[in-house]
Amino acid sequence: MKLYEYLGKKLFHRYDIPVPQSKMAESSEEAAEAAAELGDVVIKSQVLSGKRGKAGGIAFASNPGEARTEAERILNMRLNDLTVEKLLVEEKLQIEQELYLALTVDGALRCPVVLASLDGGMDVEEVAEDRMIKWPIDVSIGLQDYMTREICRKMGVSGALQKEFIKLLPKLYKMFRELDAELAEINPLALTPDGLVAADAKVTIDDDALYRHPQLPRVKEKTDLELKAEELDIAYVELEGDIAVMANGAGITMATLDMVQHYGGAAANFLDFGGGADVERTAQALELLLGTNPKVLLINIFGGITRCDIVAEGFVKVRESKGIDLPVSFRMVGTKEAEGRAILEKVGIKTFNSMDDAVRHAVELTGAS
Amino acid sequence: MKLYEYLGKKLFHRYDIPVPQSKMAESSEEAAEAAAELGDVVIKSQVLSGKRGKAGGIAFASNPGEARTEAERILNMRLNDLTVEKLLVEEKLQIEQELYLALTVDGALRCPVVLASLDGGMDVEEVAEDRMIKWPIDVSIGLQDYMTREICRKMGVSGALQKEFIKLLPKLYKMFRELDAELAEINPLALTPDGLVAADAKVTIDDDALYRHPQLPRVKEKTDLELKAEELDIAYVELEGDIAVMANGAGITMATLDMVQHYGGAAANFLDFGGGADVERTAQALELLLGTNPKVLLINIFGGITRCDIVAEGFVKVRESKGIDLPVSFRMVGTKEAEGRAILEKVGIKTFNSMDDAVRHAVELTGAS
Amino acid sequence: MSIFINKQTRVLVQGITGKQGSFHTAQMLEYGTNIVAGVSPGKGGQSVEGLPVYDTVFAAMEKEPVDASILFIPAPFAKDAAYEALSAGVKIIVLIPEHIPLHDAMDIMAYARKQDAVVVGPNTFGLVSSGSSKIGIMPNRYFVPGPVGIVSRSGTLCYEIVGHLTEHDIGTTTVVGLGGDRVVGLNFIDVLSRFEEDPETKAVILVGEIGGSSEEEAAAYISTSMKKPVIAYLAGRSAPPGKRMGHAGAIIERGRGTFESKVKALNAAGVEVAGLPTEVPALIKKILS
Amino acid sequence: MSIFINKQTRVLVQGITGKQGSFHTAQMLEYGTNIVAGVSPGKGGQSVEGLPVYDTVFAAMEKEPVDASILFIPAPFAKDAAYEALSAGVKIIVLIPEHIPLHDAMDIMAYARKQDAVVVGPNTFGLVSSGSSKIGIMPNRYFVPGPVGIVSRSGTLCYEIVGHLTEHDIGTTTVVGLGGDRVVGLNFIDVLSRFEEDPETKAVILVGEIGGSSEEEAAAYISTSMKKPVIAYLAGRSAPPGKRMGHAGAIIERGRGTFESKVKALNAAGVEVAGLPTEVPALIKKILS
Repeated sequence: MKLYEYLGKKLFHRYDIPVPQSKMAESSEEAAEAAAELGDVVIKSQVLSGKRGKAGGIAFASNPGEARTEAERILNMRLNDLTVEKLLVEEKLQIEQELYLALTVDGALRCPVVLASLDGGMDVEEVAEDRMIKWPIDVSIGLQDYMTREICRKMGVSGALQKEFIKLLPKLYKMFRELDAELAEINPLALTPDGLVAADAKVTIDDDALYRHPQLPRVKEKTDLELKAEELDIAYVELEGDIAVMANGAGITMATLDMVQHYGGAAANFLDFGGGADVERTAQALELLLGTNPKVLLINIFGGITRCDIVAEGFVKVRESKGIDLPVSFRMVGTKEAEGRAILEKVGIKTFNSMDDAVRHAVELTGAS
Repeated sequence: MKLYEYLGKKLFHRYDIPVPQSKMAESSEEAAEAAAELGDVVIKSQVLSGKRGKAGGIAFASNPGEARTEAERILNMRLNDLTVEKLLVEEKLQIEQELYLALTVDGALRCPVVLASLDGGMDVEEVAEDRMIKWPIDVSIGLQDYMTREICRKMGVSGALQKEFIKLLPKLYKMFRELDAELAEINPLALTPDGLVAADAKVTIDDDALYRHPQLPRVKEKTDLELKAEELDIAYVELEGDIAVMANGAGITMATLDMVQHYGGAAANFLDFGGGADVERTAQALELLLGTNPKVLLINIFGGITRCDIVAEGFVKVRESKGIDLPVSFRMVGTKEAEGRAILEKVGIKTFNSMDDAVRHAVELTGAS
Repeated sequence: MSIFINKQTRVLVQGITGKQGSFHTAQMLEYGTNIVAGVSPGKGGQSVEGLPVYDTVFAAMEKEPVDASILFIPAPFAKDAAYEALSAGVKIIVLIPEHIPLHDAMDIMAYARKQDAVVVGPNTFGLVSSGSSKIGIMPNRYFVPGPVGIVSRSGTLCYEIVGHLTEHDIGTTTVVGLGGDRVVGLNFIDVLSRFEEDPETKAVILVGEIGGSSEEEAAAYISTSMKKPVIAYLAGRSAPPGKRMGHAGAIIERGRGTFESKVKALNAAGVEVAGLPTEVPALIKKILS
Repeated sequence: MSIFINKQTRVLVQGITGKQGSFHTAQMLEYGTNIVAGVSPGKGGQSVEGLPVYDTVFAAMEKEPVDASILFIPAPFAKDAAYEALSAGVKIIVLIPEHIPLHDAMDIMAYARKQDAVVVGPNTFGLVSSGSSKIGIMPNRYFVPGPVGIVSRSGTLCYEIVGHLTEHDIGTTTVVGLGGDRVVGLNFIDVLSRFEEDPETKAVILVGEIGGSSEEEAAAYISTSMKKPVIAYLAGRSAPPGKRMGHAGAIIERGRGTFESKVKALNAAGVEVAGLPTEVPALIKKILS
């Protein structure tokens, strides 16, 4: 779960990481009031998309009038298909230098890593490799001061700025661990006359750990279908094509999409309804698919834990209750294959043995319709 | 630093470990008031000595009048040379079973250990070895539920009581680690109709870590000289004899005391003023010694980091400023030995080469005086 | 022959009394796995499929020392159960559950390294040494003995490929599912290096997907340290950037972990990449002949 | 020959610019210790006794890889410095400081075990392989080569005994100070087992004291696993129960760790216990002849 900048900064503040003075505004009037209180301000659209600056979603104002004008301009503007509804109005920092600091998870090393650079403000991938210091953390001892000293040495930082890092980094690590963050990024980390201040906040919380953080806000910036899928714990991604795909397993679903493309078709979605689905879950997954108004359904089942008969039953149930008459290409092998086929044949649906054949048939069906 | 029961229970409460309802009383009137509020109570003298019950320092009362009488009896009584100044007046628990639970440090294993037993109320050493479960904790992962389940299995505890332990033990471990405890003991741990309750609290905080716990109270139950020694960071223990001993190093000081005894003398104290003492520290250690009004001084210096000349200088300084005319037996070898001897010879004090000779001389001096 | 596990490997099932646990215990026994006991806190003394059930792993180990444990434990309790097995001295831990919190996975891996144990998963189908021992949830009938080692990031896709091999009468030595999560215990290299040393394994199939850099790292390892032939299949060629395709790692972020970079790295290491799962048997036959 | 360290052992001094650090660096160099560098955060680029000073252990290790590090670091910062050395790959850590918090010591020991490193101390005089390498703070002149290994819980008392040996022209192989704290990295057995394997060590002196049970454990080890002769001296015969005699462990609590129980255990293991430090040389001579 990605958090809005202002929510990330609230968490920073809770962990005693310096952030600018700020006010939230949902109207130009509130923005003007905030500016009256804070003086020179920066007005930042609160959407989860990056590159807000380039898209015009960030503005400066040196008096309430300017703040009102800019807020009016930004509120309700569209940024990457998202509508701006909230503004963060912040004191303008006196920035001497922009740095980069983040904690994230390194899958290859299987542990947290600190990322730190003197080249802040840029996207992490744009920073030259030798200018981005990476330091893995052994979770059995956690973040220790010697690590910060070492990171600073590699950055070429010493003296007062090193002391600032030694104060800051343990707090960021504590937050990262305690809140089950996947990412806690400060970019830019502003060096001001008062020390280091988090000028931005990109915090992502591990969805799988949200259950143990009831106090955290829940942020939703997804389509209705994606939200519905999340509720059902179904891996679902909307795509642009017209063949609705469902399969059991992330890898095989991807492979199915690849094959659709290979045979000249276009998938409407990625939908992995996982292993061991029951009738109910199968039906829910299917209903989700129908929401995209596809031309053709492509179902690819390789039964392991998943039982073919149960998937077939779920399919028939939805088909009858919803009166679906979409063309379907159904591949079904594995556990309880014969039983599943029998159920489908009863309603006049033939199944394929091979994934290849099923995908080719689905692509043909789009041409026919 | 040992904490009074009531302070230990305050910490338990802070870590959400159930403790009985209670009030502190420093007069019989306050005890009566507390009883009026709490009903059936137990009145417990707050001294650091164990075995308060056997010594009459604990009483039950079922009404304010009884509470007043018992409080009057207990207040100002002497328990193991300590005067009772404070009472803890607690609700009387409905105890179904008395258990034992503690966290301490196992020096041989170099890690924390849980001690748990169904035989509560007894001193830990009196519990049969196979009835006292010991479980070491790897600090790199901390206390995990599986450990508690395993401890419970070994005790023969399951069901609801196991659940109680799974709730309680992580809290005790958290406190033990966060507060740098050497010991956090609950004995008895009372099983009541409401679950487990800490009926007593024995908490010792590591003196070397007190600096990072400014919020903890400072408990002092020591003689003036011991307090003074603690301030000076000198290892000092009062004994019963008449030969004041100082040496540099705990082992050699012990060995000196052993030798005093071996030759028929009796040491007035243990005083290790450590390695690398300067003139000031030497003088402070000496002044401490003089406080016990000994008959003879025995000083045993084996100079390694410690410089003989500096010890000699410190000695001469105190001798002159305080006008000491006690007989002295001085052994001095090692770093700057010649210089040290010269300084002492100037004031008419001869030194010994061997510890044996010096100790024998000191014992002879006590006979002579 | 096989890697990691064989007919003698003594196996424990944690969470054996649950629906999944008992079902797959039966499946594994049917396959021939040497399961010796199960654990379910509070269920000690019961029996499942004729196997004794204990309250704790330590209790089980006192009676039935094991080499490996497979966990059918709900995600929130998986870390504790994994710690328990590691602490009790189990050297191979197979973590079936999905949705284990990322930080829990990191904790488990750190402790496993300390205990010098191998963790398979989480979010894996497990591993199987064909014809002798299956510690996982894959369908029994596809896993027949043969000369091919397989290591895969995904489950059903791996079955799909094994299914094609079976159709062509090509069997497997050991098949290892790394798991679909961002932090898993084994990477491709850990498994490839075992296959390299296994005399029965004549060729290896690597089943990868977009996201992360483990295929690229595997390619570097293959080119410097492997003599045995390797072929690959990669899922996610058609995936758009920025969209997570089910698996936590299967996402092209900031231009990293693309299909093209993986194919390029593997090709440079002499690894042919099959365009479709159906092409895999032909590639393997070419290599083995 | 010697145990743990020798002439080749490359040594780092952490806290080299401090008063104690620089003084003992000079002393160790004089003794012949192969010190290659020092570390003092913020003092990188300086030099002490002709040795380069680095800001961090990693910086030092890049230029001057070391086998051992000795720490002259104030107690509150000792854990961080020890972690740093362990994390950078140093395999022998000598922790001179006293007053290191007990929980910090436990943390250090857990991490050292993970990193497979030896920790000497805390609150130790260090260790010396006589005539070749001294990593510690003991006075140089008493430590001359010879056939006796010594392991001690206390410092000055150990010097006292070494002093008596020197008077009698008996030298030492290696002398190890375990440290006076409740949690220390080495116990008697760790050191005795090394002496048992060291061909140059002909006899061993164990210098113990009241409190704890490590002398009793050592006695059990000696009786079952040591062929070499061992004698002992124990401090604290006259100490009253319940009073901590300076060292954190040196206390008779609840009747445990008494002088008598230790002497009994050692005697049962065939270890003679000297009544006075002055008796040690005669006992050793008897054994060696």
